[in-house]
Amino acid sequence: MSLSYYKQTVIRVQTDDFNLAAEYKKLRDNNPKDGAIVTFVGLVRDFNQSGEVSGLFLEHYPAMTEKSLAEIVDQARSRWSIGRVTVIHRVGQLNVSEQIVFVGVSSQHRQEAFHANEFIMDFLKTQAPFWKKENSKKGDTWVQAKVTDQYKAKNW
Amino acid sequence: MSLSYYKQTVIRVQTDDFNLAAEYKKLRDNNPKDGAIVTFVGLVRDFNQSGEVSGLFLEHYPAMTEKSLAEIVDQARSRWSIGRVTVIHRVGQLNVSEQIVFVGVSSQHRQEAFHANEFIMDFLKTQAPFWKKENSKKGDTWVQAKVTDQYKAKNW
Amino acid sequence: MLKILFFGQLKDMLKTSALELDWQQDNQTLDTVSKLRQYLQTKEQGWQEYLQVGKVLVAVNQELVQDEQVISDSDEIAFFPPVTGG
Amino acid sequence: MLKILFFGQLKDMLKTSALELDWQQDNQTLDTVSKLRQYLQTKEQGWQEYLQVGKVLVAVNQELVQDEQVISDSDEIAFFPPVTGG
Repeated sequence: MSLSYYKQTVIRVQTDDFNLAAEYKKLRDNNPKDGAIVTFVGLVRDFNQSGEVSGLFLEHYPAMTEKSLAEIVDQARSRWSIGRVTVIHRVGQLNVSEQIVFVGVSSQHRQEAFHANEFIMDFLKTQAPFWKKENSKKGDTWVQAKVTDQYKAKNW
Repeated sequence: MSLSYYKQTVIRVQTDDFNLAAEYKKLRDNNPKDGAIVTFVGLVRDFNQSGEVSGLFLEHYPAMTEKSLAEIVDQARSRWSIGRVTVIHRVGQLNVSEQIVFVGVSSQHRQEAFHANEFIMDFLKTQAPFWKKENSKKGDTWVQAKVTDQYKAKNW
Repeated sequence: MLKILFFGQLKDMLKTSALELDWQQDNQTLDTVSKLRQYLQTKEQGWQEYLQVGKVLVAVNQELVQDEQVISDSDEIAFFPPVTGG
Repeated sequence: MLKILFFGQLKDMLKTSALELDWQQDNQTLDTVSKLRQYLQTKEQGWQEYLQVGKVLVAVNQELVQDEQVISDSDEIAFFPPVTGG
Protein backbone atom coordinates (compact mmCIF):
# COMPACT_ATOMS: atom_id res chain seq x y z
CA MET A 1 0.00 0.00 0.00
CA SER A 2 1.57 3.29 -1.07
CA LEU A 3 1.64 6.38 1.10
CA SER A 4 -0.39 8.31 -1.46
CA TYR A 5 -3.14 5.70 -1.24
CA TYR A 6 -3.02 5.77 2.51
CA LYS A 7 -3.29 9.58 2.53
CA GLN A 8 -5.87 9.63 -0.26
CA THR A 9 -8.21 12.63 -0.66
CA VAL A 10 -11.41 12.30 -2.67
CA ILE A 11 -13.48 15.39 -3.55
CA ARG A 12 -16.74 15.15 -5.48
CA VAL A 13 -19.39 17.72 -6.40
CA GLN A 14 -22.43 16.09 -7.96
CA THR A 15 -26.18 16.21 -8.47
CA ASP A 16 -26.53 12.49 -7.68
CA ASP A 17 -27.09 11.17 -4.20
CA PHE A 18 -24.25 9.38 -2.40
CA ASN A 19 -24.18 6.15 -0.43
CA LEU A 20 -22.75 6.27 3.10
CA ALA A 21 -21.93 2.55 3.17
CA ALA A 22 -19.97 2.73 -0.09
CA GLU A 23 -18.03 5.79 1.09
CA TYR A 24 -17.30 4.20 4.46
CA LYS A 25 -16.01 1.08 2.71
CA LYS A 26 -13.55 3.17 0.69
CA LEU A 27 -12.26 4.79 3.88
CA ARG A 28 -11.92 1.44 5.65
CA ASP A 29 -10.77 -1.19 3.12
CA ASN A 30 -7.07 -2.13 3.19
CA ASN A 31 -6.44 0.47 5.87
CA PRO A 32 -5.25 -1.49 8.94
CA LYS A 33 -3.22 1.45 10.32
CA ASP A 34 -6.28 3.58 11.02
CA GLY A 35 -8.34 2.75 14.10
CA ALA A 36 -10.94 5.50 13.74
CA ILE A 37 -13.39 6.62 11.05
CA VAL A 38 -15.65 9.63 11.59
CA THR A 39 -18.37 10.46 9.10
CA PHE A 40 -20.61 13.50 8.89
CA VAL A 41 -23.75 13.75 6.79
CA GLY A 42 -25.73 16.98 6.40
CA LEU A 43 -29.41 16.58 5.50
CA VAL A 44 -32.18 18.91 4.30
CA ARG A 45 -34.27 19.84 7.36
CA ASP A 46 -38.00 20.51 7.10
CA PHE A 47 -37.70 23.78 9.01
CA ASN A 48 -35.19 26.57 8.56
CA GLN A 49 -34.87 30.34 7.96
CA SER A 50 -38.01 30.54 5.82
CA GLY A 51 -40.08 28.45 8.25
CA GLU A 52 -41.44 25.20 6.87
CA VAL A 53 -39.21 24.12 4.01
CA SER A 54 -40.26 21.80 1.19
CA GLY A 55 -36.85 21.58 -0.47
CA LEU A 56 -33.88 23.60 -1.55
CA PHE A 57 -31.80 24.44 -4.59
CA LEU A 58 -28.02 24.41 -4.31
CA GLU A 59 -26.10 26.69 -6.64
CA HIS A 60 -22.31 26.67 -6.83
CA TYR A 61 -19.35 28.18 -8.68
CA PRO A 62 -18.22 25.15 -10.68
CA ALA A 63 -14.70 26.27 -11.56
CA MET A 64 -13.92 27.02 -7.91
CA THR A 65 -15.83 24.44 -5.89
CA GLU A 66 -13.55 21.40 -5.98
CA LYS A 67 -10.44 23.55 -5.70
CA SER A 68 -11.84 25.23 -2.60
CA LEU A 69 -12.76 21.90 -0.96
CA ALA A 70 -9.33 20.45 -1.75
CA GLU A 71 -7.67 23.44 -0.09
CA ILE A 72 -9.78 22.99 3.03
CA VAL A 73 -8.74 19.33 3.22
CA ASP A 74 -5.09 20.36 2.79
CA GLN A 75 -5.47 22.77 5.68
CA ALA A 76 -6.91 19.96 7.82
CA ARG A 77 -4.01 17.68 6.84
CA SER A 78 -1.51 20.35 7.89
CA ARG A 79 -3.10 20.46 11.35
CA TRP A 80 -3.82 16.81 12.10
CA SER A 81 -2.31 13.47 11.28
CA ILE A 82 -5.16 11.92 9.33
CA GLY A 83 -5.41 9.11 6.79
CA ARG A 84 -8.07 9.14 4.08
CA VAL A 85 -10.50 12.00 3.53
CA THR A 86 -13.60 12.11 1.35
CA VAL A 87 -15.75 15.19 0.79
CA ILE A 88 -18.89 14.98 -1.35
CA HIS A 89 -21.23 17.93 -1.86
CA ARG A 90 -24.42 17.79 -3.88
CA VAL A 91 -25.78 20.61 -6.05
CA GLY A 92 -29.12 21.24 -7.75
CA GLN A 93 -32.62 20.55 -6.43
CA LEU A 94 -32.97 18.57 -3.17
CA ASN A 95 -36.01 17.52 -1.16
CA VAL A 96 -36.52 17.43 2.61
CA SER A 97 -34.49 14.65 4.30
CA GLU A 98 -32.19 14.26 1.31
CA GLN A 99 -28.45 14.09 1.86
CA ILE A 100 -26.52 17.30 1.05
CA VAL A 101 -22.96 16.76 2.14
CA PHE A 102 -20.67 13.92 3.26
CA VAL A 103 -17.34 14.27 5.03
CA GLY A 104 -15.42 11.13 6.02
CA VAL A 105 -12.04 11.05 7.75
CA SER A 106 -9.92 8.11 8.92
CA SER A 107 -7.03 8.37 11.37
CA GLN A 108 -4.93 6.22 13.65
CA HIS A 109 -6.49 7.69 16.79
CA ARG A 110 -9.98 9.05 17.22
CA GLN A 111 -9.36 12.67 18.21
CA GLU A 112 -7.70 13.59 14.89
CA ALA A 113 -10.60 12.22 12.81
CA PHE A 114 -13.19 14.00 14.97
CA HIS A 115 -11.44 17.35 14.87
CA ALA A 116 -10.43 17.26 11.20
CA ASN A 117 -13.97 16.33 10.18
CA GLU A 118 -15.55 19.17 12.18
CA PHE A 119 -12.88 21.60 10.90
CA ILE A 120 -13.60 20.64 7.28
CA MET A 121 -17.32 21.23 7.81
CA ASP A 122 -16.74 24.56 9.56
CA PHE A 123 -14.54 25.81 6.71
CA LEU A 124 -16.78 24.37 4.01
CA LYS A 125 -19.62 26.38 5.58
CA THR A 126 -17.72 29.66 5.33
CA GLN A 127 -15.37 29.26 2.34
CA ALA A 128 -16.71 26.84 -0.25
CA PRO A 129 -18.78 28.55 -2.98
CA PHE A 130 -22.24 27.07 -2.46
CA TRP A 131 -25.49 28.99 -2.02
CA LYS A 132 -28.81 27.56 -0.87
CA LYS A 133 -32.21 28.79 -1.97
CA GLU A 134 -35.05 27.39 0.15
CA ASN A 135 -38.44 26.45 -1.29
CA SER A 136 -41.41 27.17 0.98
CA LYS A 137 -45.05 28.23 0.75
CA LYS A 138 -43.82 31.83 0.70
CA GLY A 139 -41.82 31.12 -2.45
CA ASP A 140 -38.08 30.73 -2.91
CA THR A 141 -35.72 32.52 -0.54
CA TRP A 142 -31.93 32.66 -0.51
CA VAL A 143 -30.53 31.36 2.78
CA GLN A 144 -28.58 34.02 4.69
CA ALA A 145 -25.16 33.09 6.09
CA LYS A 146 -25.05 32.67 9.87
CA VAL A 147 -22.65 34.73 11.96
CA THR A 148 -22.24 31.71 14.26
CA ASP A 149 -20.68 29.83 11.33
CA GLN A 150 -18.11 32.60 10.95
CA TYR A 151 -17.24 32.30 14.64
CA LYS A 152 -16.87 28.52 14.45
CA ALA A 153 -14.41 28.76 11.57
CA LYS A 154 -12.44 31.52 13.31
CA ASN A 155 -12.14 29.54 16.54
CA TRP A 156 -9.94 26.82 15.05
CA MET B 1 -43.71 10.98 15.73
CA SER B 2 -43.46 10.97 19.51
CA LEU B 3 -40.80 12.85 21.43
CA SER B 4 -39.48 9.59 22.87
CA TYR B 5 -38.89 8.25 19.36
CA TYR B 6 -37.22 11.47 18.32
CA LYS B 7 -34.93 11.36 21.35
CA GLN B 8 -34.37 7.62 21.08
CA THR B 9 -31.28 6.01 22.64
CA VAL B 10 -30.14 2.55 21.52
CA ILE B 11 -27.40 0.70 23.43
CA ARG B 12 -26.14 -2.71 22.34
CA VAL B 13 -23.31 -4.93 23.55
CA GLN B 14 -22.80 -7.91 21.29
CA THR B 15 -20.34 -10.42 19.83
CA ASP B 16 -21.80 -9.97 16.33
CA ASP B 17 -20.53 -7.39 13.88
CA PHE B 18 -22.68 -4.32 13.14
CA ASN B 19 -23.60 -2.67 9.86
CA LEU B 20 -22.93 1.06 9.52
CA ALA B 21 -25.52 1.55 6.77
CA ALA B 22 -28.27 -0.08 8.83
CA GLU B 23 -27.40 1.99 11.90
CA TYR B 24 -27.24 5.19 9.88
CA LYS B 25 -30.67 4.41 8.40
CA LYS B 26 -32.15 4.11 11.91
CA LEU B 27 -30.70 7.49 12.85
CA ARG B 28 -31.99 9.13 9.67
CA ASP B 29 -35.39 7.65 8.77
CA ASN B 30 -38.46 9.76 9.67
CA ASN B 31 -36.23 12.34 11.29
CA PRO B 32 -36.74 15.55 9.25
CA LYS B 33 -35.90 17.83 12.21
CA ASP B 34 -32.26 16.74 12.37
CA GLY B 35 -29.89 18.15 9.78
CA ALA B 36 -26.72 16.44 11.00
CA ILE B 37 -25.62 12.85 11.63
CA VAL B 38 -22.14 12.08 12.94
CA THR B 39 -20.92 8.49 13.17
CA PHE B 40 -17.78 7.10 14.75
CA VAL B 41 -16.41 3.61 14.16
CA GLY B 42 -13.44 2.22 16.08
CA LEU B 43 -11.50 -0.56 14.35
CA VAL B 44 -8.84 -3.09 15.39
CA ARG B 45 -5.47 -1.68 14.26
CA ASP B 46 -2.62 -3.94 13.21
CA PHE B 47 -0.15 -2.17 15.48
CA ASN B 48 -0.56 -1.14 19.09
CA GLN B 49 1.01 -1.44 22.56
CA SER B 50 2.34 -4.96 21.96
CA GLY B 51 3.72 -4.09 18.51
CA GLU B 52 2.26 -6.02 15.62
CA VAL B 53 -1.19 -7.17 16.63
CA SER B 54 -3.04 -10.12 15.07
CA GLY B 55 -6.29 -9.59 16.96
CA LEU B 56 -7.76 -8.87 20.35
CA PHE B 57 -10.12 -10.24 22.93
CA LEU B 58 -12.64 -7.91 24.55
CA GLU B 59 -13.79 -8.78 28.04
CA HIS B 60 -16.53 -6.83 29.81
CA TYR B 61 -18.61 -6.74 33.01
CA PRO B 62 -21.98 -7.79 31.61
CA ALA B 63 -24.22 -6.56 34.42
CA MET B 64 -22.67 -3.09 34.28
CA THR B 65 -21.83 -2.48 30.63
CA GLU B 66 -25.13 -1.32 29.15
CA LYS B 67 -25.99 0.65 32.29
CA SER B 68 -22.68 2.46 32.09
CA LEU B 69 -23.11 3.30 28.38
CA ALA B 70 -26.66 4.54 28.99
CA GLU B 71 -25.40 6.85 31.73
CA ILE B 72 -22.74 8.27 29.42
CA VAL B 73 -25.41 8.99 26.78
CA ASP B 74 -27.58 10.65 29.45
CA GLN B 75 -24.65 12.89 30.38
CA ALA B 76 -24.23 13.84 26.72
CA ARG B 77 -27.96 14.61 26.45
CA SER B 78 -27.74 16.89 29.48
CA ARG B 79 -24.99 18.91 27.78
CA TRP B 80 -26.14 19.09 24.16
CA SER B 81 -29.44 19.21 22.34
CA ILE B 82 -29.21 16.00 20.35
CA GLY B 83 -31.75 13.73 18.67
CA ARG B 84 -31.12 10.01 18.33
CA VAL B 85 -28.11 8.22 19.78
CA THR B 86 -26.89 4.69 19.12
CA VAL B 87 -23.94 3.05 20.89
CA ILE B 88 -22.85 -0.47 19.93
CA HIS B 89 -19.82 -2.17 21.47
CA ARG B 90 -18.60 -5.61 20.53
CA VAL B 91 -17.09 -8.13 22.94
CA GLY B 92 -15.21 -11.40 22.45
CA GLN B 93 -12.54 -12.25 19.87
CA LEU B 94 -11.90 -9.73 17.05
CA ASN B 95 -9.43 -9.76 14.16
CA VAL B 96 -7.40 -6.89 12.69
CA SER B 97 -9.59 -4.38 10.78
CA GLU B 98 -12.77 -5.61 12.43
CA GLN B 99 -15.21 -3.07 13.83
CA ILE B 100 -15.15 -2.67 17.63
CA VAL B 101 -17.45 0.21 18.48
CA PHE B 102 -20.08 2.38 16.81
CA VAL B 103 -21.40 5.71 18.07
CA GLY B 104 -24.01 7.57 16.03
CA VAL B 105 -25.61 10.88 16.97
CA SER B 106 -28.18 13.01 15.13
CA SER B 107 -28.93 16.64 15.91
CA GLN B 108 -30.53 19.70 14.38
CA HIS B 109 -27.20 21.45 13.89
CA ARG B 110 -23.82 19.87 13.31
CA GLN B 111 -21.80 21.07 16.29
CA GLU B 112 -23.96 19.24 18.84
CA ALA B 113 -23.66 15.89 17.03
CA PHE B 114 -19.87 16.27 16.65
CA HIS B 115 -19.28 17.18 20.27
CA ALA B 116 -21.72 14.69 21.80
CA ASN B 117 -20.24 11.87 19.72
CA GLU B 118 -16.67 12.67 20.75
CA PHE B 119 -17.76 13.11 24.39
CA ILE B 120 -19.45 9.69 24.39
CA MET B 121 -16.28 8.07 23.01
CA ASP B 122 -14.05 9.87 25.52
CA PHE B 123 -16.20 8.72 28.44
CA LEU B 124 -16.67 5.22 27.05
CA LYS B 125 -12.87 4.97 26.95
CA THR B 126 -12.49 5.84 30.64
CA GLN B 127 -15.71 4.66 32.31
CA ALA B 128 -17.32 1.74 30.49
CA PRO B 129 -16.18 -1.66 31.81
CA PHE B 130 -14.36 -3.16 28.82
CA TRP B 131 -10.83 -4.59 28.81
CA LYS B 132 -8.79 -5.47 25.76
CA LYS B 133 -6.24 -8.28 25.56
CA GLU B 134 -4.07 -8.07 22.44
CA ASN B 135 -2.88 -11.15 20.55
CA SER B 136 0.62 -10.89 19.10
CA LYS B 137 3.63 -13.11 18.42
CA LYS B 138 4.74 -12.44 21.99
CA GLY B 139 1.52 -13.96 23.30
CA ASP B 140 -1.51 -12.28 24.80
CA THR B 141 -1.09 -8.99 26.63
CA TRP B 142 -3.63 -6.86 28.45
CA VAL B 143 -3.81 -3.36 27.02
CA GLN B 144 -2.83 -0.68 29.53
CA ALA B 145 -5.08 2.37 29.90
CA LYS B 146 -3.66 5.58 28.41
CA VAL B 147 -3.23 8.66 30.59
CA THR B 148 -4.14 10.78 27.54
CA ASP B 149 -7.59 9.20 27.58
CA GLN B 150 -8.04 10.33 31.19
CA TYR B 151 -7.12 13.89 30.19
CA LYS B 152 -9.54 13.91 27.26
CA ALA B 153 -12.43 12.87 29.46
CA LYS B 154 -11.50 15.42 32.13
CA ASN B 155 -11.30 18.25 29.62
CA TRP B 156 -15.03 18.23 28.81
CA MET C 1 -10.86 41.54 -20.92
CA LEU C 2 -11.83 40.88 -17.31
CA LYS C 3 -14.37 38.11 -16.87
CA ILE C 4 -16.77 39.04 -14.05
CA LEU C 5 -19.13 36.53 -12.43
CA PHE C 6 -21.93 36.91 -9.88
CA PHE C 7 -23.53 34.12 -7.85
CA GLY C 8 -26.37 33.44 -5.44
CA GLN C 9 -28.63 36.23 -4.28
CA LEU C 10 -26.22 38.82 -5.70
CA LYS C 11 -26.79 37.49 -9.21
CA ASP C 12 -30.55 37.96 -8.72
CA MET C 13 -30.17 41.47 -7.32
CA LEU C 14 -27.83 42.59 -10.11
CA LYS C 15 -29.99 40.78 -12.68
CA THR C 16 -26.90 39.37 -14.39
CA SER C 17 -24.62 36.39 -13.82
CA ALA C 18 -21.65 37.38 -15.97
CA LEU C 19 -20.16 40.27 -17.86
CA GLU C 20 -16.94 41.15 -19.63
CA LEU C 21 -15.13 44.38 -19.10
CA ASP C 22 -12.05 46.06 -20.60
CA TRP C 23 -9.20 46.15 -18.10
CA GLN C 24 -8.57 49.73 -19.21
CA GLN C 25 -11.49 52.06 -18.58
CA ASP C 26 -11.14 55.65 -19.92
CA ASN C 27 -8.67 57.19 -17.55
CA GLN C 28 -7.76 54.21 -15.33
CA THR C 29 -6.64 50.58 -15.21
CA LEU C 30 -8.86 48.30 -13.08
CA ASP C 31 -5.82 46.64 -11.54
CA THR C 32 -7.15 45.91 -8.06
CA VAL C 33 -10.36 44.36 -6.79
CA SER C 34 -11.07 47.63 -5.06
CA LYS C 35 -10.90 49.66 -8.28
CA LEU C 36 -13.02 47.15 -10.16
CA ARG C 37 -15.60 47.12 -7.41
CA GLN C 38 -15.83 50.91 -7.34
CA TYR C 39 -16.16 51.02 -11.12
CA LEU C 40 -18.96 48.43 -11.06
CA GLN C 41 -20.73 50.27 -8.25
CA THR C 42 -21.30 53.28 -10.55
CA LYS C 43 -22.47 51.15 -13.47
CA GLU C 44 -26.16 50.59 -12.62
CA GLN C 45 -28.82 51.83 -10.26
CA GLY C 46 -28.52 50.00 -6.91
CA TRP C 47 -25.14 48.42 -7.55
CA GLN C 48 -23.53 50.93 -5.18
CA GLU C 49 -25.25 49.21 -2.28
CA TYR C 50 -25.24 45.61 -3.49
CA LEU C 51 -21.47 45.54 -4.05
CA GLN C 52 -20.41 47.17 -0.78
CA VAL C 53 -17.22 45.99 0.90
CA GLY C 54 -18.16 43.53 3.64
CA LYS C 55 -21.41 42.50 1.97
CA VAL C 56 -19.84 40.35 -0.71
CA LEU C 57 -16.92 37.96 -0.99
CA VAL C 58 -14.52 38.16 -3.93
CA ALA C 59 -12.56 35.41 -5.66
CA VAL C 60 -9.88 36.08 -8.25
CA ASN C 61 -9.15 33.08 -10.45
CA GLN C 62 -11.19 30.93 -8.04
CA GLU C 63 -9.30 31.95 -4.88
CA LEU C 64 -10.89 34.02 -2.11
CA VAL C 65 -9.07 37.38 -1.88
CA GLN C 66 -9.21 40.71 -0.07
CA ASP C 67 -10.16 44.05 -1.59
CA GLU C 68 -6.52 45.10 -2.11
CA GLN C 69 -5.85 42.10 -4.39
CA VAL C 70 -4.09 43.02 -7.64
CA ILE C 71 -5.84 41.86 -10.82
CA SER C 72 -4.61 41.44 -14.38
CA ASP C 73 -6.24 41.53 -17.75
CA SER C 74 -7.92 38.16 -18.49
CA ASP C 75 -8.46 37.35 -14.79
CA GLU C 76 -11.75 35.82 -13.69
CA ILE C 77 -13.26 37.83 -10.83
CA ALA C 78 -16.28 36.50 -8.98
CA PHE C 79 -18.44 38.46 -6.53
CA PHE C 80 -20.84 36.57 -4.30
CA PRO C 81 -22.69 36.72 -0.98
CA PRO C 82 -21.37 34.86 2.09
CA VAL C 83 -21.59 31.16 1.24
CA THR C 84 -24.29 28.88 2.65
CA GLY C 85 -23.39 25.33 1.63
CA GLY C 86 -23.04 22.28 3.84
CA MET D 1 -22.86 -12.17 51.75
CA LEU D 2 -20.86 -9.71 49.70
CA LYS D 3 -20.40 -10.75 46.08
CA ILE D 4 -16.92 -9.74 44.89
CA LEU D 5 -15.90 -9.71 41.21
CA PHE D 6 -12.56 -9.15 39.48
CA PHE D 7 -12.05 -8.33 35.80
CA GLY D 8 -9.34 -7.88 33.19
CA GLN D 9 -5.71 -8.17 34.13
CA LEU D 10 -6.59 -8.00 37.83
CA LYS D 11 -8.55 -11.26 37.52
CA ASP D 12 -5.45 -12.94 36.07
CA MET D 13 -3.15 -11.55 38.76
CA LEU D 14 -5.44 -12.56 41.61
CA LYS D 15 -6.12 -15.90 39.89
CA THR D 16 -9.83 -15.62 40.66
CA SER D 17 -12.78 -13.88 39.02
CA ALA D 18 -15.31 -14.02 41.86
CA LEU D 19 -15.63 -14.79 45.52
CA GLU D 20 -18.21 -14.46 48.26
CA LEU D 21 -17.48 -13.03 51.65
CA ASP D 22 -19.37 -12.58 54.91
CA TRP D 23 -20.18 -8.92 55.50
CA GLN D 24 -19.17 -9.50 59.14
CA GLN D 25 -15.57 -10.58 59.58
CA ASP D 26 -14.49 -11.50 63.14
CA ASN D 27 -14.25 -8.16 64.86
CA GLN D 28 -15.47 -5.80 62.07
CA THR D 29 -18.20 -5.08 59.50
CA LEU D 30 -16.93 -4.54 55.95
CA ASP D 31 -19.25 -1.59 55.47
CA THR D 32 -17.10 0.59 53.19
CA VAL D 33 -15.12 -0.14 50.04
CA SER D 34 -12.03 0.93 51.93
CA LYS D 35 -12.53 -1.66 54.69
CA LEU D 36 -13.30 -4.41 52.19
CA ARG D 37 -10.25 -3.54 50.16
CA GLN D 38 -7.97 -3.61 53.20
CA TYR D 39 -9.43 -6.91 54.30
CA LEU D 40 -8.86 -8.44 50.82
CA GLN D 41 -5.32 -7.09 50.70
CA THR D 42 -4.33 -9.30 53.66
CA LYS D 43 -6.05 -12.38 52.24
CA GLU D 44 -3.40 -13.72 49.85
CA GLN D 45 0.24 -13.23 48.94
CA GLY D 46 0.57 -10.28 46.53
CA TRP D 47 -2.95 -8.92 46.94
CA GLN D 48 -1.59 -6.06 49.04
CA GLU D 49 0.01 -4.61 45.94
CA TYR D 50 -2.54 -5.62 43.30
CA LEU D 51 -5.46 -3.99 45.12
CA GLN D 52 -3.78 -0.68 45.99
CA VAL D 53 -5.88 2.49 45.93
CA GLY D 54 -5.32 4.25 42.59
CA LYS D 55 -4.39 1.05 40.77
CA VAL D 56 -7.91 -0.32 40.49
CA LEU D 57 -11.38 1.06 39.92
CA VAL D 58 -14.29 -0.07 42.07
CA ALA D 59 -17.97 -0.43 41.21
CA VAL D 60 -20.67 -1.11 43.79
CA ASN D 61 -23.82 -2.55 42.27
CA GLN D 62 -22.48 -1.67 38.82
CA GLU D 63 -21.77 2.00 39.57
CA LEU D 64 -18.26 3.44 39.74
CA VAL D 65 -17.57 4.65 43.30
CA GLN D 66 -14.82 6.09 45.47
CA ASP D 67 -13.04 4.29 48.29
CA GLU D 68 -15.24 5.88 50.99
CA GLN D 69 -18.41 4.37 49.48
CA VAL D 70 -20.63 2.62 52.05
CA ILE D 71 -21.50 -1.00 51.26
CA SER D 72 -24.23 -3.26 52.55
CA ASP D 73 -24.60 -6.97 52.91
CA SER D 74 -25.62 -8.53 49.55
CA ASP D 75 -23.98 -5.75 47.50
CA GLU D 76 -22.02 -6.67 44.39
CA ILE D 77 -18.55 -5.13 44.50
CA ALA D 78 -16.30 -5.26 41.43
CA PHE D 79 -12.60 -4.42 41.33
CA PHE D 80 -10.94 -3.88 37.97
CA PRO D 81 -8.04 -2.13 36.22
CA PRO D 82 -8.60 1.13 34.33
CA VAL D 83 -10.87 0.31 31.40
CA THR D 84 -9.59 -0.04 27.82
CA GLY D 85 -12.65 -0.40 25.59
CA GLY D 86 -13.55 1.60 22.52
